[in-house]
Amino acid sequence: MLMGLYNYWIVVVLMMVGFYIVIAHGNLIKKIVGLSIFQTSVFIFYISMAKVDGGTAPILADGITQYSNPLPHVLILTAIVVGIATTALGLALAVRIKETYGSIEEEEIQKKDNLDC
Amino acid sequence: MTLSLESMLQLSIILPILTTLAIVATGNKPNLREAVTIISSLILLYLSVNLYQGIKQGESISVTWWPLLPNLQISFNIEPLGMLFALIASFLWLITTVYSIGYMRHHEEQNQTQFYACFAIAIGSVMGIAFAENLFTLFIFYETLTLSTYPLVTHAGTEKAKKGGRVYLGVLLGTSIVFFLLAIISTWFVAGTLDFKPGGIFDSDVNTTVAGVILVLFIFGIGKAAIMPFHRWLPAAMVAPTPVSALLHAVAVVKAGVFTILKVCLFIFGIDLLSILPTTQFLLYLAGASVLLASLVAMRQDNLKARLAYSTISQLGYITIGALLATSAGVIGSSMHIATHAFGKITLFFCAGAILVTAHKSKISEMRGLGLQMPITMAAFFIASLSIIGVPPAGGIWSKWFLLMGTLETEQWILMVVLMISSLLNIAYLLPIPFHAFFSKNNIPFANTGTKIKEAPLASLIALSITTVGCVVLFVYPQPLYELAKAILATPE
Amino acid sequence: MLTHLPVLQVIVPLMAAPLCLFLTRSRLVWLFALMVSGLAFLISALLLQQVMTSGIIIYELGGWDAPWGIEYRIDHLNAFLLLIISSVSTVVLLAADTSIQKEIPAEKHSYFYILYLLSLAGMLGIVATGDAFNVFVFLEISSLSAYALIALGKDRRALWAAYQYLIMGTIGATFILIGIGLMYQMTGTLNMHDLSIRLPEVAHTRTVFTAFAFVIVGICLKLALFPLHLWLPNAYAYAPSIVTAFFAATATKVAIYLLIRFTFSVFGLSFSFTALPLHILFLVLGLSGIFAASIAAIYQKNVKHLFAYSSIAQIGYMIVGFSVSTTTGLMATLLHLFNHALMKSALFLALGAVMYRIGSVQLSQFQGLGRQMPITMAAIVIGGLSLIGVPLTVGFVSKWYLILAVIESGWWPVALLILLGSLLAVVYVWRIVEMAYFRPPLTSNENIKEAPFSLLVPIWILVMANIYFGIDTRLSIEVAQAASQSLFGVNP
Amino acid sequence: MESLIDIVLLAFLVGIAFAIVWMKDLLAVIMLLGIYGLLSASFFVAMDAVDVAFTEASVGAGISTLLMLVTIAMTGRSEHPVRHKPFLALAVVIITGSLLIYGTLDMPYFGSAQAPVHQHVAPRYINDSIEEVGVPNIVTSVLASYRAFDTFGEVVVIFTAGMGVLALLSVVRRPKNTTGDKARDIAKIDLINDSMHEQHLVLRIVTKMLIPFIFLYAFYVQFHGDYGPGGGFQAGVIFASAIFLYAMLFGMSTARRVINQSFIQLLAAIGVLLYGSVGVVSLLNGKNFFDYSALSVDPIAGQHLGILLIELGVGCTVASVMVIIFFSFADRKDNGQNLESNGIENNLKENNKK
Repeated sequence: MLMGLYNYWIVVVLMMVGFYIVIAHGNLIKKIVGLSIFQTSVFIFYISMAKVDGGTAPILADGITQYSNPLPHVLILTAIVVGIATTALGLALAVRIKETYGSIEEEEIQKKDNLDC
Repeated sequence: MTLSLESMLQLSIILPILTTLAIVATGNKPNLREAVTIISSLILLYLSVNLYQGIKQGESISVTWWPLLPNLQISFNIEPLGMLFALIASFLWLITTVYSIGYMRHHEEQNQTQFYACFAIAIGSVMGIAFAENLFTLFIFYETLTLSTYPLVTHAGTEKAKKGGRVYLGVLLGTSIVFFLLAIISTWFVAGTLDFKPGGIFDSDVNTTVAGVILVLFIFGIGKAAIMPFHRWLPAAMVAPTPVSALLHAVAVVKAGVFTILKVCLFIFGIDLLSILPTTQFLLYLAGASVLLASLVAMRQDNLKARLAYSTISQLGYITIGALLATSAGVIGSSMHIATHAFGKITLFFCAGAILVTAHKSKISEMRGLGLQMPITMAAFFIASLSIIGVPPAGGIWSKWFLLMGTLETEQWILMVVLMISSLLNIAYLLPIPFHAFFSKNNIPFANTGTKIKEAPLASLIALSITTVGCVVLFVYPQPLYELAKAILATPE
Repeated sequence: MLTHLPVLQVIVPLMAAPLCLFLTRSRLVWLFALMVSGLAFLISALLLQQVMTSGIIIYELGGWDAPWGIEYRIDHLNAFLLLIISSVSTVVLLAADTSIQKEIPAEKHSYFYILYLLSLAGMLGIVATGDAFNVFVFLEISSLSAYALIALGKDRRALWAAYQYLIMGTIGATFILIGIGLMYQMTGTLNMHDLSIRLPEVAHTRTVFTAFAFVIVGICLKLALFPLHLWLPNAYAYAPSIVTAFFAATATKVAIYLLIRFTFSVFGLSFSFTALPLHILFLVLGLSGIFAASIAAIYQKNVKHLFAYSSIAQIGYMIVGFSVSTTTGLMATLLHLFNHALMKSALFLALGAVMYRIGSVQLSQFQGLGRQMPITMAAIVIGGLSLIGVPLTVGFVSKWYLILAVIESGWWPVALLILLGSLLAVVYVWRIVEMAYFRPPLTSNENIKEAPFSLLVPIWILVMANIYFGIDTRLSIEVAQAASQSLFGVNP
Repeated sequence: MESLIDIVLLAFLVGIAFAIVWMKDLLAVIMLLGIYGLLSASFFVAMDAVDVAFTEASVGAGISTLLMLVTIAMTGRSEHPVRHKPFLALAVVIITGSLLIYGTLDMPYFGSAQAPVHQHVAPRYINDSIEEVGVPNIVTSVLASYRAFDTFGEVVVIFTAGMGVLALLSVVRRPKNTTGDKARDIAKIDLINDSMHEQHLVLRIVTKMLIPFIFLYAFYVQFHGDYGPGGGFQAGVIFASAIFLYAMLFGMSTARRVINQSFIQLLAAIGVLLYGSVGVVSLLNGKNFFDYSALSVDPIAGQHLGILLIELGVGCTVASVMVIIFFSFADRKDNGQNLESNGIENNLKENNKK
């Protein structure tokens, strides 16, 4: 069991580290970094499940019978693109927030918002 | 022009709404606008009388519109109780219109167009309530009535009007949404139908606890009947212009409330089921308490309209008691009381309004000696008071008589005593007003004006005279009213 | 072409979005977007009609049969949602040209329409698809465009709200992605229909349970279900009015759709409601949402905030209907889905008109507006009445079914609580009414006139729809009933 | 051996992730994130996911690091310490994590050929795709044909991000850009160019030589995706990175002169439209959307053509959106500095001092 699930457990730890950074840190850039780690870890999880012992990359070639599952690869290709799209947008927002609020720390922004109200 | 009775029925609901549009369209020309109002109220009265003739000849008149929800139609059917209510309402709308023209012009109120428009919608809703064939239809018009009268209540647009409107809407909308709607949906769930049927719609083996709870929900939910503790809206609504108060108290709102209670008791539960429900007795005492307490509070009010408002609460209790007694005498008494109280109370409010616009007085303590200045008004006030108290020569005595009979039949001694005491209290809080107006010459605040007669505007005066005559006619010639009331129970099963 | 309707439904707005870049003038872009949205509306109406007459429509993209390819699977539920989204979008777009003149700088107008169309296409795609991973992709299209659209708001707080929404939304989407991954791992398939066949075999495993939990939590984040609603009020309050009107009517609805789709169709009713105590969980969350959000709404100073909180409360009603999990309960949820879309789009659009004239939607600015903008205020009042659930408006219809569903299940106290919740709606709606009708106009607002015609028309189309569907309920009830019954496996 | 690599890589990843939690210097955090991306790309290679590894390396380690660096140049590079106690966050994370661990307990073991994922759906791709699609790279045939619609969605996502960034960051160009101003701009650019020549002469010359090769490589990846790892997405990123390199060394203004803003926007749109129109053509030929067999008499030839076209669309959109995003950020940065420190000249002086 240890060897069979070891990969997944590490992946869970990675995911949770990313998740923790997102919810616990106040710096907007750091949050996006956390989101990146969170998502990348999910990618690792998908790719792990596609692996077959003794398999090779799913590019057809003579003399190879065992291929890893190509479907998760396809899904994750898409997901990576989604990830970079989100990151780009998030960073753009952070830049604008810095310009208008003068800070990228959650607490300070909240404080300024409360003053506005 | 020969209209079928069915189309008359539909017309009597649609007409007021069309009137509203016409009023809005003619809003810039007051004369035209008021002519529209009067003409349409005349037509409405004509329609009601015709329908009444039809009913008397034993025709059954019913119309179904479209289903709002599956198996829940908006449909109408005329039975004697509804007819009675519709007749009173359409007649008094005409009178109130006449009265308010005098009142509003004299008082130079703003937004008169809005006033007349909402007034017309309110009457349309009342017609819908009166003719509703099922509880669902009734509920819809019940709510439109609440909403259309809200702008009337807050007509003045002042801070006080806002607060009054808040209570008005809060209580009426609140009770109807929380209790009434729940009661209706529960009934729908338990009985599978919401049609009004003589003898009720619940199965004979229905769980009496459930039915009892539903009954309580109904009585609480119908906030328009102003049973304590949900009576606060009535005094709060006194910020409205007087014609509105008259409408609320005598014609539309409170009568819609007690009418609904009667309908529910007779045609949803049925007399037989009602008498065995475990909660009926509790509700009877609650209504009794409402009668007595409201009378006591009324005595302490110096503002005339407030006193009349509490008097209304107390009188509504009578009607509720009559409905809950579940005997024929009680039912007859209740339905007759709807009529007699309507005439009596509307006269009283007309008088209060007349006093306000002419002498600018609203406090009872300031009305001493006013009888010399406004003899006709105060005389009308006197007669109407008699009707409310239940003394000849005014119609109130008949309905009170039947109510007492009802309590006797069912041996509800406590309630009988309550009714008696309350009548005594009525005397105590109503009669001193005309008495002081005519006979307290010593302490006249009008000394400088002398005894010069300065009566209310003519239109108002005519209106209040007609209703006063109505009170007397109901005493002298109560036969048609009695017949109609008796027919309610005689409807073929 | 009729057989290709399912894909056209999504493709038309999706491909129209890049085309907008070829148009130079913003007025042209608007007309084009409006046309496209109208076309989508037409397609959805045809689709609904097809589904109602001939049942489920399956469309295989790329000609590959499912589960190898991606399929679109249109049943009553999807068709209903497609209609709601595309119709609201069209009416709201009608007002866009005028409204954004004052809220978005001119050089960003074409981006606005592009993002709007993308968001529309994203939502339509989520609803139409029968493939779990495809849901994720389109979810991201609609979310990304939503973040950007919200950030276009005038106030700087719009940026902060958009950022918070981005974080919460991405967490939610990632949770859903994890859930889909776990499901895939246990079944080897991504097709929803195929999943529903293969999941029961492995339903007892802890992995499937975890997958279910992650999908549900992820959706609830998107749904703004209390207590995961924190991103919603600011996002709605500071977004441009048009965006708010569109999203308030559609975005959370799509999430509710996903919730229903996953619990009923993919995991199956018996699994969903036994694996997690969804009955009681959603009942409690729904009710607390109703009360907490309604009470919060009462204390708001900004009317957009007020209605945003009200939206959270209304989501509570839908969730209560869902938690009953009977045909009537689900029907109530679906009806409310439709009805709430009508109410909220009307209300937020009317607020857009106020914004257009006054430049603010603070409650204090509403003083005396009843006289100055009578037609707009009348729309707000009617929308508010609908929100309360007054008869002859759509709000009454859904409330009726909700109470009926609750009583059918014997949850009497819940019925009472739901009705008490409506009372809170009376309070917050009436605060606006009193402000508008019982105060003299502010001196600074003396010259305020009624909103322009181009705003009033769409507002009143929606208001009339509120009344029309409250009086003639055949269409909405028939569809909701058919959808609900088909989810329960009863043949309508 | 394989599992050893696996274990080492994962251990590295965990180490880096934790380091990121503690690091306060955002520059270091971002560099670590880049390494994280690179390591996970290596891990993907070990997992036989070469296409994914390629993409992750170019995106996770490349583009996103670059974007973050540009961002912190504008927002500042230090993070404030977390003041409030993170117990709630910790609790949420622990609960979520435990649930996931609980979920792993019934999972098929890692690498097991008996796992459902290898039994259902996937076998058809592996066994039949060569007859049905005719492309050796199974990932490409799934991506571009079986699940072409997902990929279309992906292109639209990236297009959406581009539009979103533009809507947020696009700098208003002043309309008073008269000829005189233009001349001044050109003069300014020349000024920068001169200074750059003095500073980064080697870099510039090397870059100039490199860029054609990068483009060539991009084209190779673009058109070789059928046979080996690669495809439109990776190619687009590589293509864009060549342009980044140019922009970084020759300055934004020069790059702007080469690549026109509205042109690049249209290019992004054209990519999406090209992709979509392949589907539309199959619709018009009476087949389902994205059914490439409708494109040619021979279904396999149709598949080839379809895949070629959509990969081209992907490449086109990805490259142009990447450029759009990078340019928007970089423009914003220049603009911000304009506001803060009286224009480029000041920067130049600073640079010269160094």
